[in-house]
Amino acid sequence: MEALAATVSWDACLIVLPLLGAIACFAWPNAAKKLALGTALAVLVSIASLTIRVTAAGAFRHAVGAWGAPLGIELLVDGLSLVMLSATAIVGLAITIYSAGYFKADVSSRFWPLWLFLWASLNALFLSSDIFNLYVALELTGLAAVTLTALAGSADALTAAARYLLVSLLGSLTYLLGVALVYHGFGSVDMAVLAGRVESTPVFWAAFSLMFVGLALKTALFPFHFWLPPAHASAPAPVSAALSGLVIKASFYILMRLWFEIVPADYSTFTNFLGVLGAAAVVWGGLQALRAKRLKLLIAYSTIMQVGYLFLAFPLAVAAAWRGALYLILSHALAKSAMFLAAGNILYCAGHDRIESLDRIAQRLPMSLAAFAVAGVSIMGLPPSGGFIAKWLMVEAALKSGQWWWAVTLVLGSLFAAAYVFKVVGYAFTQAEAPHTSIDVPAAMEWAALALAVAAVLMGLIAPWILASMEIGRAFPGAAIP
Amino acid sequence: MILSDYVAAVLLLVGVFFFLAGTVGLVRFPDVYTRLHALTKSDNVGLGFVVMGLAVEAESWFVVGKLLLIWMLVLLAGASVAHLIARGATQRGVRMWTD
Amino acid sequence: MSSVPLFALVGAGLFCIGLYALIVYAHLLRKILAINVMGSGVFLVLATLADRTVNAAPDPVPHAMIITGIVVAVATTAFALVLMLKVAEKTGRAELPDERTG
Amino acid sequence: MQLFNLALGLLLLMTLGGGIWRALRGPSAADRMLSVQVFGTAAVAVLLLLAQAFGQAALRDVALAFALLAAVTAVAFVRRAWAEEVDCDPE
Amino acid sequence: MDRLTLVLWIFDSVTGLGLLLLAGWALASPQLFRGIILFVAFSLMMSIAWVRIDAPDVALAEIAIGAGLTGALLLAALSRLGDSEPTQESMNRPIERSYRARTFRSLTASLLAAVAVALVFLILALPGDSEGLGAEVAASLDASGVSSPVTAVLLNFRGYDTLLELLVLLLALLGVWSLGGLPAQPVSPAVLVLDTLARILIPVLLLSSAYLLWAGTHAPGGAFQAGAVLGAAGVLLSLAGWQVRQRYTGVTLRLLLIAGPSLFLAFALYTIVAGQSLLEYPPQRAGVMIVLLEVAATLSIGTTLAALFVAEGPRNKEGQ
Repeated sequence: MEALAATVSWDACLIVLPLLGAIACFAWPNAAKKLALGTALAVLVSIASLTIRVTAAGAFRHAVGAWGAPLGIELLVDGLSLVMLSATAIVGLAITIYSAGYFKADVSSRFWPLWLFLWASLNALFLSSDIFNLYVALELTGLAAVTLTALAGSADALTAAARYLLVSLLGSLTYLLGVALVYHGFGSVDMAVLAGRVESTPVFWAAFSLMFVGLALKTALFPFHFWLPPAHASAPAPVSAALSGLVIKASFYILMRLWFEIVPADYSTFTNFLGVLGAAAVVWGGLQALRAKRLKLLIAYSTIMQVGYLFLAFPLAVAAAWRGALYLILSHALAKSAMFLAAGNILYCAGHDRIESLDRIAQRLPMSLAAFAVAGVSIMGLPPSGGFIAKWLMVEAALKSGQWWWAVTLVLGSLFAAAYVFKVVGYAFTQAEAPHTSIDVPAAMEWAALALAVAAVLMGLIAPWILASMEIGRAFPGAAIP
Repeated sequence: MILSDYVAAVLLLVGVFFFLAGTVGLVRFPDVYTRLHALTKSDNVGLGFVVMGLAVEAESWFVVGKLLLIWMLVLLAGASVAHLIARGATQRGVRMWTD
Repeated sequence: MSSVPLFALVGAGLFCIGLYALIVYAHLLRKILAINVMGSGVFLVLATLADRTVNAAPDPVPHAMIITGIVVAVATTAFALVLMLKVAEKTGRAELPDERTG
Repeated sequence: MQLFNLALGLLLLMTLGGGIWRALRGPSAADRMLSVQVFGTAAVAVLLLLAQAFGQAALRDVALAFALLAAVTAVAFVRRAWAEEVDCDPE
Repeated sequence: MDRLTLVLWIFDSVTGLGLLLLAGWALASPQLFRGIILFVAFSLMMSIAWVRIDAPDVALAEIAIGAGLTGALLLAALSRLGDSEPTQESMNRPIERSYRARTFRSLTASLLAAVAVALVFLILALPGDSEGLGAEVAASLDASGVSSPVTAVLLNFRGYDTLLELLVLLLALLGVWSLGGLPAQPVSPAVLVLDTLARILIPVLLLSSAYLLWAGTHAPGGAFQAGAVLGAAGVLLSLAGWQVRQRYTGVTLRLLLIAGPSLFLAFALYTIVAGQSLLEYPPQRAGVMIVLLEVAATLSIGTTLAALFVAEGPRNKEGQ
C-alpha cells in the first residue's frame, strides 16, 4: 500500500478522479450525492499526498503520455500550482458539503456532475504547463461555470448565464489567437520551452496582448467586469462561491504563470497601466458595493474590487508584492466563498436577500451572520486574517519601492470593505418593516460557511508556512525588498 | 496528351458548361419552381459529366467507384430535396410564374 | 503554398468582423454566429501558418488543435442555442438587456 | 491537365457567386435554400477537380462527406426552419 | 508552372474574398434565416479553404461539424425561436439608428479596423520558415501506433487534450439537459420521399462513418469526423420523424454517451495506478488501444451530437 502511495501520481489523480466522479454522477443520478462526497474526499487525499510529496521532494514536471515537451503536454507541480490546488480543494470541499443540503432533489441530480466537472477542470488548469491545453481547460471551466450559473433557472440567471457564456467564449478565442501567434513565432506551446525561446519582439507582445485581453476578460478586470455582477449574483449560492472564489482566479493564474515564465522583461508603462485599471476596479467595485441593494450583488461587486488588488502586483513588481497577491488569492478564495455561502443561508432562510429587509437575521442565523462578519475581517484586511497578511505585503512593497499611491489605493479599498460589511451587519440586527417567515437552514450549510470564514482568518497565523510553500520550485520575479 | 486526356477534357468542359447554365438559370429564372428545375437538372448533369471526365483519368476502379458513389448521393439528395422544396412551396401557396 | 499567408490575413479579417458583430448586434443568435465566425478566423490563422514550413509537409499539430477547437465550438454553440431559447422563453426576447452599460 | 483541372475548378468557384447572389436576393426561403444546394454541388465538383489536380485521394473523402452532409442540412431546412419562416422579404 | 501559380493565386484570392464577404453578409443580414443560410455557405467555403492550406483532416471536420451539424442546429434553433411571438419582432428589427448608437458603432468599427491592420502586419512579420513541430511528430510517428500524423497527435502525443475535449462535448449536453431540455417537436407527418431518403442515406452515413474511422489510422479521418457523420445519421433520423424506443433512451443512451470518455479515463486511471505517466501507451499495443479508444469515442461523439440536436432532455424518470 505504501509502495503504491509512493508511485501513484497524485497530480493526475486530481484531474482524473473528479472526472470519473462526474461521469459516475451522470450515469447514476440517484447516487450522485454520495458519489460526489466520496469524490471530494478522494480529491482531498490526493491533494494532501501531493503536498507531502512536493514539500519533501520539491517541484516536478509530469510528461503526459511520456512524450515530454515540446511534442507532448506537460503538467507542472510547484508551489504556485500547489497553493491554487489546495485553495480549490478546501473551498471545493466546503461547497460540496454545503450543496448536499442546499439543492432540492430535482436540481441536485443536475448539479453534481456539473460541479465535479468544474472542480476537475480547475485542477487541470492549475496543473497544466501547456498554453494550448490551458485553452481547452479554460473552455471546460467556462462551460461548466455557465451551466452551473444557469441552474438557478430564473430569467435573471439565464440572461446572466448567456452573457457570461459569450464573454467566456470571446475570452478564450482571443486567448487562442494569441496562442496561435506564439506557436508560430516560437514553435512550441509548452511554457518551459517557450521560456528559453521567447524574445521581446513585436510578435510576442502582440500575442501576449491578445492572451492578456482574453484572460482579463475572464478575470473581470475593470473595465471588462460588466458580466460578473449579474452572473455571480443570480447563480445558486454555492455556485456563486465557486465562481467568485475560484473560477475568476483561474484565468488570473494563467496570466500570472505567463508573466512569470515567458514574458521576457517587464515594461513599466504597461504595468502602470494595469495598476491604474486595478485601482479603478477598487474604486468602482467599492462604490457599487456600497450602493448595492441586494446582498449577493454587494458581494459580487466586492469581488471586482478584490480583482483590482491583484492587478496592483504588476506595477509593484517586487517579489513581496507577488507573494501578497497570491496570498490575497488564497484568502479571498476562502473569505469570499464563505460570504456567498452565508448569503445563501440568508436567502434560504428569508427567501430574499434585500439588504434593507434583513429582518433580525442575526437572531435567526447567528452562525451565518458570524461567518459573514468573520469573512469580512479578512476582506477588510484586519489582523490576524489572511487578507491582512496579503495587504501588508503589498502595502510594504508599495512603500519600500516608493510607489505610495498604490498603498493609498489598498487602504482606500479596506475602507470601502469596512463600510459595506458594517452596512450589512447593521441591517442584520435591526427589525425590518415587513417581517417575513423563515425556513430552517440545515446545520451543515451554516457550519460550511463558518468553517471557511474561520479558515480565512486563521490563514494569517500560519503565514510563514504558506509563504514558504508558495515558492517551491520557482522564486517570484522581481527583487527582494531591501 | 493522349486520347483519354482529350475525352476527359471534353467531358469536364461539358460538365462545367452545365454548371454555368444551371447558375444562369438560378439567377435569371422568374420563380422558385423554374429555378429548381434549372438547378437540379443542370447541377446533377453537370456533376455527372465532371465525374465521368475524372473517372476516365482515375487511377483505379476504387476511385471510379467512389466518384460514382458521390454522384449517386448528390443525385439522390438533390432529387429528394428538390421534391420536398417544390412540395413545400406549393403547400405554402408560392404561386407559379405565369406570363 | 504561396509565400503570402493569404488565408491567415483572411483569418485576421474574420476575427475582427466577428468581433464587430458580437459587439454591435443585440440578438443572441447573431452573437452566436459571430462567435463562430471569430473561431473560424482564429483557426485559419493557426492552420495557414502551419503551412509555412520549410519542408513540404504541413505541421500536423495545429491541424489537431483546430479539430479540437471545432469540436469545442460545436459543443458550445449547441449549448448556447438552447440557452438562447430558454432566455427567449423566460423574457420573451432573445436579447441581452442594456448591452453597453452594466 | 493539372492546369486545366484547376482552371475549371476556378471557373466553378466563380459560378458559386451566382448561388450567393440568389441566397442574398431571395425572395423566398426556398430560393435561399436552393442556392445552398447549388453551392454544395459545385463545391463537390471543385473538390473532385482539386483531388485530381493534386493527386490527393483524401479530398474525395471530403467530397463524399460534403455530399452526405449537404443533404442533412437541406432536410433540416425543410423539416424545421421552413415552417416558421416568413416567406417574403420586405423588399 | 508560372500559370499554375497564377491560377492558384486567383483561386485562393476568390476563396478568401468570398469568405470575408459571406461572413460579413451573414452577420449583417437583416433576416436571421438568411444569415444562417449565408453562414452555412460560409462554412462550405471554409472547407475549400482548408483544402487549399493542406489540411484535409480539418476540411473533413469542418464539413461534417461546422457546415453540416452547426447548420442543422442553427436552423432547428431558429424554428423553435419562431414559436414565441414577441421574439419574431425583435428578430428582424433593424439595428438602432440613434446618434449615440451610430457613434458607438463607428468607434467600434474603427478600433477593430486598427486591430485588423495590426494583425495583418504581425502575420506578415512572422518568420516564413517556422519549423513547427512537424519534425518531432515525424520522428516519433513510428512509436505512436498509427501512421496518420494528425491522428497520432490527437490520440497519442496530445491525447490528454482530446480527453478534455470529449468531456467538453459531454458537458455541453449535460448543460442542455440541466436547462431542462427543450419541449419535444410536434411529430410532423411522415413524408414518403423523406422516408426513402433516410432509408438510403442512413446506411450510407453509417458506412461512411466506419470508413472514416478506419481511414483515420493512416489518412485524413478519425474519431471526430466519423463521430460527426454518425451524429448526422442521428440528426437525419430525428428529422425524418423516427422515434427512438423509450427503453433505449435511458441507460443505453447514457452508456453510449459516456463510453468514449469513460474508456479514456479508465485508461488514465490504469496508468496512474501502474505508476506510469498519465495516458502512456505501451509501445507495442498503442495501435490496438488507439483503435479501441477511437471506436468508443466515435460512438460517444455521434450520440452526443445527435442528442445535442434533439435537445429534449433525458426522458427517463430520474434525470428530469
